[in-house]
Amino acid sequence: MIEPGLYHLLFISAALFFIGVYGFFTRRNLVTMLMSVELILNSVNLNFIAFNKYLWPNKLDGVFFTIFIIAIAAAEAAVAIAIIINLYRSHHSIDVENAEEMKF
Amino acid sequence: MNLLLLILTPLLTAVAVLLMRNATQVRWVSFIGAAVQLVLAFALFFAFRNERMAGNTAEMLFQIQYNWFPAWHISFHLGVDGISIAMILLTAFVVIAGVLVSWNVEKMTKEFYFLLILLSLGAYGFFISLDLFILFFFLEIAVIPKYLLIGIWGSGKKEYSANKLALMLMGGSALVLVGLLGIYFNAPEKTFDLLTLSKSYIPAEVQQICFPLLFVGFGVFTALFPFHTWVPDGHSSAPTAGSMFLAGISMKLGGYGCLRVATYILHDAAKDYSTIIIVLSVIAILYGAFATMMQKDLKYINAYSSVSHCGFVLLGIGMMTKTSMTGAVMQMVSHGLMTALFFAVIGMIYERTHTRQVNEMGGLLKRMPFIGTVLFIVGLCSLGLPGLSGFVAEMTVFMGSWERPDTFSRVATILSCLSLVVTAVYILRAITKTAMGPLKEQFATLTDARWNEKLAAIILVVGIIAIGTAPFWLNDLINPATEIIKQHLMIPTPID
Amino acid sequence: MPNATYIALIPLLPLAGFIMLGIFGRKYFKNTSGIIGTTLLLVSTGLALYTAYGYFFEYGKVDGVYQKLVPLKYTWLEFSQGVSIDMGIIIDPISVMMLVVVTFVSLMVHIYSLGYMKGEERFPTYYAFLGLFTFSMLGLVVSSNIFQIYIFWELVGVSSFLLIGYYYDKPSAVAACKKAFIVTRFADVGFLIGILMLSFYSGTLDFNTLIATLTSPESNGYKTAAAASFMGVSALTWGLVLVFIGGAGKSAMFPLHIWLPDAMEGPTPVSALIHAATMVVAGVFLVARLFPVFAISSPGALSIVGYVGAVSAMIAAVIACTQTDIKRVLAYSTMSQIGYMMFALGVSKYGGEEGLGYTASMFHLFTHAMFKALLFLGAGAVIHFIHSNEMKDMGGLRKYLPITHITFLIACLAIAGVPPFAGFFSKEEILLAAYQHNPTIYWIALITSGLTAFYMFRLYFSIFWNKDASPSPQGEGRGEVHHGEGGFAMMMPLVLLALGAAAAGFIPFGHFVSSDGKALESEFHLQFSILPVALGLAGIFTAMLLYKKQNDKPDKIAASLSGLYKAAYHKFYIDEVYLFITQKIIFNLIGRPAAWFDKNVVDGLVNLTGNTTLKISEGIKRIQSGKVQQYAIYFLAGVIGLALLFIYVWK
Amino acid sequence: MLTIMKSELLVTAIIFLLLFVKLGKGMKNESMLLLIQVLLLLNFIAGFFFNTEGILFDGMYQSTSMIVLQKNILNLGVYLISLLFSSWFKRSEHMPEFFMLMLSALLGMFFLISSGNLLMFFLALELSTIPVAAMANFDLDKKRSSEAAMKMILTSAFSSGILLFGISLIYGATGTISFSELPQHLDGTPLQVLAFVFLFAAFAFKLSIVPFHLWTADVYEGAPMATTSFLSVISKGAVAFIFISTLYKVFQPMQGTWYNMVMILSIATMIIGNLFALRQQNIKRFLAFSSIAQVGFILVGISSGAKEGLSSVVYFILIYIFSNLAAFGVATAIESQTGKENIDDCKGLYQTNPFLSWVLALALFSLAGIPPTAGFFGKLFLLTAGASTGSYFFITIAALNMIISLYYYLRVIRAVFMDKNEQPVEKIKIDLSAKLGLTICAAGIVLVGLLSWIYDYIQ
Repeated sequence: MIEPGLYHLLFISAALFFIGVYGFFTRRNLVTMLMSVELILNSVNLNFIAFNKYLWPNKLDGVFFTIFIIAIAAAEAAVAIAIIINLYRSHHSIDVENAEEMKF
Repeated sequence: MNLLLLILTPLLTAVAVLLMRNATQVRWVSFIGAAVQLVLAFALFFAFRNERMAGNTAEMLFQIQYNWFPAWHISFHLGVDGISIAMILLTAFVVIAGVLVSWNVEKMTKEFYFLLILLSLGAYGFFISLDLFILFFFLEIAVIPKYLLIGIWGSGKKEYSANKLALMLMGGSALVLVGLLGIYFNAPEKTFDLLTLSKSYIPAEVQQICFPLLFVGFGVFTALFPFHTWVPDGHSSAPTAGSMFLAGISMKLGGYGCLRVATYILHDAAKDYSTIIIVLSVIAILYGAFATMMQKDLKYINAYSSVSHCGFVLLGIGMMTKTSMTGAVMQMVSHGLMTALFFAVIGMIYERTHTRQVNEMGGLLKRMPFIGTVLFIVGLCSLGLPGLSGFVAEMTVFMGSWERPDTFSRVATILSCLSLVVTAVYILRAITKTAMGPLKEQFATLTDARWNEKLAAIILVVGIIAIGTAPFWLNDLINPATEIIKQHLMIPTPID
Repeated sequence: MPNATYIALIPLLPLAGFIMLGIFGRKYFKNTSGIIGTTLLLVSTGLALYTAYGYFFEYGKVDGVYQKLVPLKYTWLEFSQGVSIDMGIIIDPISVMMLVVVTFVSLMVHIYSLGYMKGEERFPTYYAFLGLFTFSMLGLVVSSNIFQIYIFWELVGVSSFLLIGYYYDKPSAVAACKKAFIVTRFADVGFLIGILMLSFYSGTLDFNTLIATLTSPESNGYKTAAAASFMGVSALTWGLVLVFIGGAGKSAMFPLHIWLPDAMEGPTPVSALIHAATMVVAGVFLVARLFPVFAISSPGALSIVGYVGAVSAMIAAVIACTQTDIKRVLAYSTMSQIGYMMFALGVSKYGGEEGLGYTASMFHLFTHAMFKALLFLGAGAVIHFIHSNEMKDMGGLRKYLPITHITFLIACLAIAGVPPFAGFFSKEEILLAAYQHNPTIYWIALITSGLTAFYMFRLYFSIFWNKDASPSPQGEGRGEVHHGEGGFAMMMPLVLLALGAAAAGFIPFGHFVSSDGKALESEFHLQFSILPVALGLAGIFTAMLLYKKQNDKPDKIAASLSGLYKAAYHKFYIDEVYLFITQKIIFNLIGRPAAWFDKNVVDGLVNLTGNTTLKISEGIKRIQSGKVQQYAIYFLAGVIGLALLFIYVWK
Repeated sequence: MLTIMKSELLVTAIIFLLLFVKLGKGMKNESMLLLIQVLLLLNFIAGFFFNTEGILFDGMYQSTSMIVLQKNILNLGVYLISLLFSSWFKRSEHMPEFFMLMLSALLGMFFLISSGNLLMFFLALELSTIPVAAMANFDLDKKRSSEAAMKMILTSAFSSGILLFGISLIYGATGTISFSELPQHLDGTPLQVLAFVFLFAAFAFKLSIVPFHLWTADVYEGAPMATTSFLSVISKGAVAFIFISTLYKVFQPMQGTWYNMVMILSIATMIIGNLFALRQQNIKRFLAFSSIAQVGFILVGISSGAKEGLSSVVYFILIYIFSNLAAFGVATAIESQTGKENIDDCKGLYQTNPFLSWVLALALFSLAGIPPTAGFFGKLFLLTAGASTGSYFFITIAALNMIISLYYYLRVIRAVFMDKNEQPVEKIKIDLSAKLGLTICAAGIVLVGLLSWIYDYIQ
């Protein structure tokens, strides 16, 4: 059982980031896409924590940043959900491919 | 004499035009405005002569300078020398004639005159500005009015022509802009001031880049081959006054720019490029002439002949001897008056016969002796008849070009001399088919020119004859200025 | 020293007439314009004669040599130091002589036209144009500056254009005036380039200086000019030849003569003035003006002048024998006579006895002006009477037109070179000069003179004798339409000119006009002039046999040498050649392609740019797919692309 | 402290005032709108007084005279919006909320401009983005509106994800997030470049620089006109300002890198924006692409990397606010009267509405950079600033792009002035405030250029 180092964490966060990106690209359900974005944000959080712990342990910038990100993410999600609900009202579906009226 | 007057008069006229109630007021206001311009131009001319008589040898007279955007070293710097005066006189003549000719424009009269006046404003500003930035400013001011004039009051495929004109001219000015920036940043001191730049050293490689940009940029305005293609379409679909302004004033902006900006400031590069310029202009001269020979539409004939005639301007500049450059300026003035008059006459004819096809006309001299006579005069002027302005200008260009002793320029000169014959061919064809021959019965009831048309024609004819019979005053006006440019160029003086 | 002002008035009065009648004529001087023009010209004729008298007998001669005086000269347009167009007056034998000729003939024509052109709708315009022409011609002859002469050269060209096209609603007239202008214009370009070359080498445009520079072998302009050679010929010769091309164009020398016959579309008095007496000899005058340069510095160019003249004289004479339009016959005879003058100059040398040709040429110019103008005016009277130019419509008119008949006869005798009429003396001198210097040309000239006599009398007989004068194509009643010969106004000039044609020969011309200004004794060799006179008479008798009585001999002969006859009748197909060159070659091979190129290539490129831009913009619109996920993909792609670019490629 | 944060405090005050008024009910839209307009006007005027420079919260917040000026320019823009779209505001029943959202977004931008620290920057950026997404959805009953909002929120969430990832990397590489300390630690290692690219992408997204621009057109088209104009003018301006200060100050050490990046993207942006604009029929979409092209020009100015670059960009933004708002104002006038928002619907507009037509013409000429309108000067100074680095190829491309843009601007001019139309738009009644707004814009378009002291003031 080895002690997890910076690189393990960075690897995980990178993985999370790309999973999130992948989800955002492929999912057709708006809420799922939103969740994928959350994944991305979380990978960022992981980054901050890791950097803070392993590289710059004497300053707490990273930790604070993380806290703010979580808060903002919540706000963003709230507005996004509202918009999605409204979209559901008008389009009767939350499938991203039904909302491609405007193009070119 | 305060040069601001030259800018303020059109400006106030334009404003006044906008305030007028009905068309008649508009016409009269703009006529008065144009008349004032003419008076001012002459006042300026005489003031200038007196200054020179009094021995004032300063390069530019009546200079005024205000700070404008000091951060960019831009200053509102005005001043005139002989060349500018010549062009200003030309503008004044064409403007008043244009105003008179378009007397019976009924559609959106107010806007029409507003745009005309705006155009003249641009021209005046361009000719008197000694700061490259404001020069460029006025150059571009003059573009959009043309677009609207053609697009709204034009005929034929007007949208297409208007677009083509606006875009090509804009393209030209875009090149000019880049060239100007190049000069601005590479001059020893950052400045747009023409006089300073002309005296300061600009690195050779910069000149090599900037000169073509500037020359082609301005060349587009003055129908430099192969960038002339807006000319035929633009002129042919413009309203009469529009074509007059286009060919009479706007094309001269280019020539003036080529001489005053490109050749004057970047004189080292100018010498290196003179061969190319000469080749292009000779092509323009002959090719334009031959292309004209094939045209059936009077406006196209005059437009293509403009390409040929403006070729002489560029040839004169390209030859870069004092005489040839003087000739170039003279040709600008002469061609301006002449082609404006030609378009005016064509407009009068078209308004009566409702056709511009030479083959459909004939014998018009019988029904409209005045218009017919003017048509003869302008035609003969165009084919370079002594006693009319065209001859003087072209001969000066030839003499100047011949001063260059090398075989190449000799051949170029001879080739361009040949265009005189071709010109005679197409001009006579046009005139004889239109005015002479048996009168077609459908024209049996046509009427001669009205007072405004007569006045317009007479004003321009007077100008043409004044230059043609007494060229020395124009020559004395222009020579000192070209002399200075020549000294900048320092081309080996001809052996004589 | 002469008084410049009244010499200047000689050309300026007609100009005043032109301006006045041109602007106000059709309004105020509808009928009086003729009188005005004539009076003005009368004054300047008087002044011209006065000048001539003054020059020849008072101040002109300084110790035995006639001077080149320049009483008036001001700078009109200065190109560069020393090179400037001056408007000036030069007074020397030839210019004075020309002043007299031009004003006199022009006056005759003015008077004649009072009768001939009466009742024309554009009567004032006609006189205005006459004034313009007279002004330009006078300005031309007194030019002190080679560019000034070019200016007036163009002006006479245009006034002839206007006068030929006087009947502007007649398509043939329109075509003719166009042709005349363009052909001469073409020649003028040669002239212009010649001027450019000469002025470049001599460093001046002023005649006196120019001649001085180019004739003094040690002057540096001369050296460079002689040294600089192109295609093995010295630049000076090129310059002179080019100038001569200009002259040839105006003087209708072969092969630039094609415009002259057509020019007969103009009113007959105009043909008399412009296309017989004055303008067409401008070319001769030009060569005479530059004669020292030709003779001293470039004999080659001068011999070209000689041969061109001789050939033209010959060809014109042959063609003239076959034409049936009387004015055309006269036109070709004009061409032939000018040919004489040209080759007279061509065979001449500069100075002394050698310069006989020069004197002869000028002399012939003088006499020719008289009798040729007379011929034309006579022909005018005939046409005026019979309303046709065709010989076949005429005949036996001597009963109806007695005065015309006599004067015409005198003129014919003069041109045929029958002593003691004017033509005889001048032609003798020419032949003598040719005989002395150039046998080939002499023989050509001799044959030509025979032909001349023949075709002139062919003309004379078929107009006034031939078939008896009873009903003519115009049918009866023409007598009532025109009371005889058209009144005093038309007869008076005929008589005056006839006197000139008869008597002018007795003027001791060599005393006044010679190549170097010194008096030249033209002695008279009887034995020499036997042959030409005999030939002349022979020609006359042949003509009499063939044409005095109506018969079919002429057709027989024509048939017998049909090939030559046809060729000559069709003017040796020169017009057709020109037509081919202009129409087929210039228009189809240069004009059309140029127009096409402009329309499709140059313009095409511009449009192409526009359309391509639009096409591209249409093509790439799919990028904006409206799929939010694709947007994100582009986003990430952009990020990664930039990252790679700037981390690995563009450090 | 108070005067340093004056602008923020004022805006906050207005927001709360609106909140209370809204809760207080019983106020009609018209009077409410009037109140708002007055408040905003006061806010704008106040912007000229009591300006103090300073730094707060240990460098998280900074204020300089230039920053104050920038904020005030944005104030002006918001005030104009409140004038121009009055007819639409009066109709919508949630008008106060709209203003609250808009003002909070504005507040966010203020903090954005004066942020001195990546954390502050991030917060401000989100604050300036999220409300706009809500604003985009304000035509609740329109399908397009919600689609636009959806696209906006999702893409911006994604981009903020990327941004944050970049920030985290920077933090990892340098250990600091404060603008003042970063330059010392930056030395262009690959990791930093990567981080910078992420950051840059976020900016590019907000400025809608190719290839991060794709959301722009759809959102502009779908969102209500007021939102669109706010997006295209105000938020662009704000981001451009902070973008410049970040590049010039923070990433100073990496200038070589970002100069090339800016150049490439600027060329791409101009070309793509123009090419797309050529084809558009819908005015909003058309203006969207044209504004993308404009951003390309702004980048030219930015690329100079010197003081001129900054001032010319600020100057251009000012002009751009006038021109673009004027265009949107005319468009909304037509749209609110006739419900048409296509270029072809404007055919023959001049016959019936000369005033609107002239304003539109002025606006478009200014956007195309035709003298004597201010746009000419703006564009010219941008180009001049760009040329100071001496890459003429770049400048030539920019100059040639002006031609393409001229082509499509002229398309509208042509429709308005030249094309015949049997039933042109009938005479449009414009209420007073809109007229006032349009007049202000027109005056601005004409005068800002000719009066050179304005530019000097910015400097």
